[in-house]
Amino acid sequence: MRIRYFAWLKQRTGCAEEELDLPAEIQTVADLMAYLGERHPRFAEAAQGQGVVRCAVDQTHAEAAARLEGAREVAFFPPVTGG
Amino acid sequence: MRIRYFAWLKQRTGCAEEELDLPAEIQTVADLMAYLGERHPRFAEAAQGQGVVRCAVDQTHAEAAARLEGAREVAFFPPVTGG
Amino acid sequence: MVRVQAEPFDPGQELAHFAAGRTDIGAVASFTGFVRDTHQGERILAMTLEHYPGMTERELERIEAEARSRWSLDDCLVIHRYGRMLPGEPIVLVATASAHRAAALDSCAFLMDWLKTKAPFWKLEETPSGEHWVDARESDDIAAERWRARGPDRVK
Amino acid sequence: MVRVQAEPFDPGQELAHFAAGRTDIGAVASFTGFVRDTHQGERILAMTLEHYPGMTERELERIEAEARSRWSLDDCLVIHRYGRMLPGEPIVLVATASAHRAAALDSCAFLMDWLKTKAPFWKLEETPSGEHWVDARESDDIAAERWRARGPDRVK
Repeated sequence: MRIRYFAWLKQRTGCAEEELDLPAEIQTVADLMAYLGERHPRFAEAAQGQGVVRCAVDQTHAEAAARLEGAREVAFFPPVTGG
Repeated sequence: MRIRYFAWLKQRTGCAEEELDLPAEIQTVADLMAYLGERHPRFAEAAQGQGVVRCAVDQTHAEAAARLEGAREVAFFPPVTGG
Repeated sequence: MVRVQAEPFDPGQELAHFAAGRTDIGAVASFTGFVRDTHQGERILAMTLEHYPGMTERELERIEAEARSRWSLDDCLVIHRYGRMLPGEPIVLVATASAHRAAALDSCAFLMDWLKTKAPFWKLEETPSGEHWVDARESDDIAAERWRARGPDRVK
Repeated sequence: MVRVQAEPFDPGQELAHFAAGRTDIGAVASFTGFVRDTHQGERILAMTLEHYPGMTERELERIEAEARSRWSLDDCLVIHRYGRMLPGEPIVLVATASAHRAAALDSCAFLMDWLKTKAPFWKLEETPSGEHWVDARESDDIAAERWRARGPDRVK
């Protein structure tokens, strides 16, 4: 699965994207965030803040409970600030 | 005093404006409307409709109870439809 | 600024000049009203806007001053035509500039709502069956009324 | 129509072409957002918009579709830039066209509110003291939320 990071989350993980083979027990966005937090301690730190890390599964906004089955690309980013 | 009429009220009075020397007892917009209704029966007809004839005293919107003292120009018109 | 004129104007060009060259403005909102080719199912050949010269300018200036007192605006433009126009021609342009978007959008809607119920313009439509004065819409009074209920709400 | 581009655009020129030549449109509303030269008291030298290519277009198209389902729109345009821009440069343009003014004004405000909370853009400010990612504003969430409460309200 391809994982992407945007804005200042890239600085927390040190990369814009990574390809990962996820263990079978990673089934939801929340599972994935916990898993990524072990790889990137400063990502875990950000993920603890309420609403600070947002997620999109295959380019669609997704909540923490959303399931990852069949997903090819999951992105994490701070709240958007365009416009 | 100069009296002006706009939009279809001109068709009711047959004139766009007229100069009138008003009797002293004409003190409010309502008095003036009644007085003008005697000169122009089709104006009186329109003036009977609720909110159909609007008024401005010296180019400022005015209610029926507004006093005419010192006024130089009074205008009557239907509800506005610009924009 | 308020302009009342018989001459056509180009909304795109007016907006290109509006607040041009400034770097302190974050938001510009605009509204343009056009002559439509139909009204209540009837074809419109042309539209003539009658107005009350003198009062029109005063009333639009009052409405602009009211908008500036309610919102923090960096600039404000109202252009309204009178005379005869054809379908597709612009009748009115309102533009507002502010540091923030809510002030620009809300004040633009406010200016149109108040203009619609206070500025002394009257529309005469030319249709295949003759000329008609356009009736005022009750919904315009309701739209204007909502700002009265809210009172001044200066957005920072 | 939705356009996501690095190239600058000219809002006046875009609006001059928007809905041009049509005679069935009564109302065009627009909003333009610009880079400001100050933010929270600090001088802004430049602004870089990062975005999520692919998702940005999809999200903006969803937002446009939502606006078209809520209001009867004759046309709709969203242009959003990404990359580095200087104070005074336009970032975003939203324009809506409808037979009537409430539909044009409301849908324009709606598009901006939803864009502000859903379109994947992030602002990086360059200031004399260094680079800062701009924090999301809670007021943007509140502004977007008001449309959820109202639900679809198709204005005739």
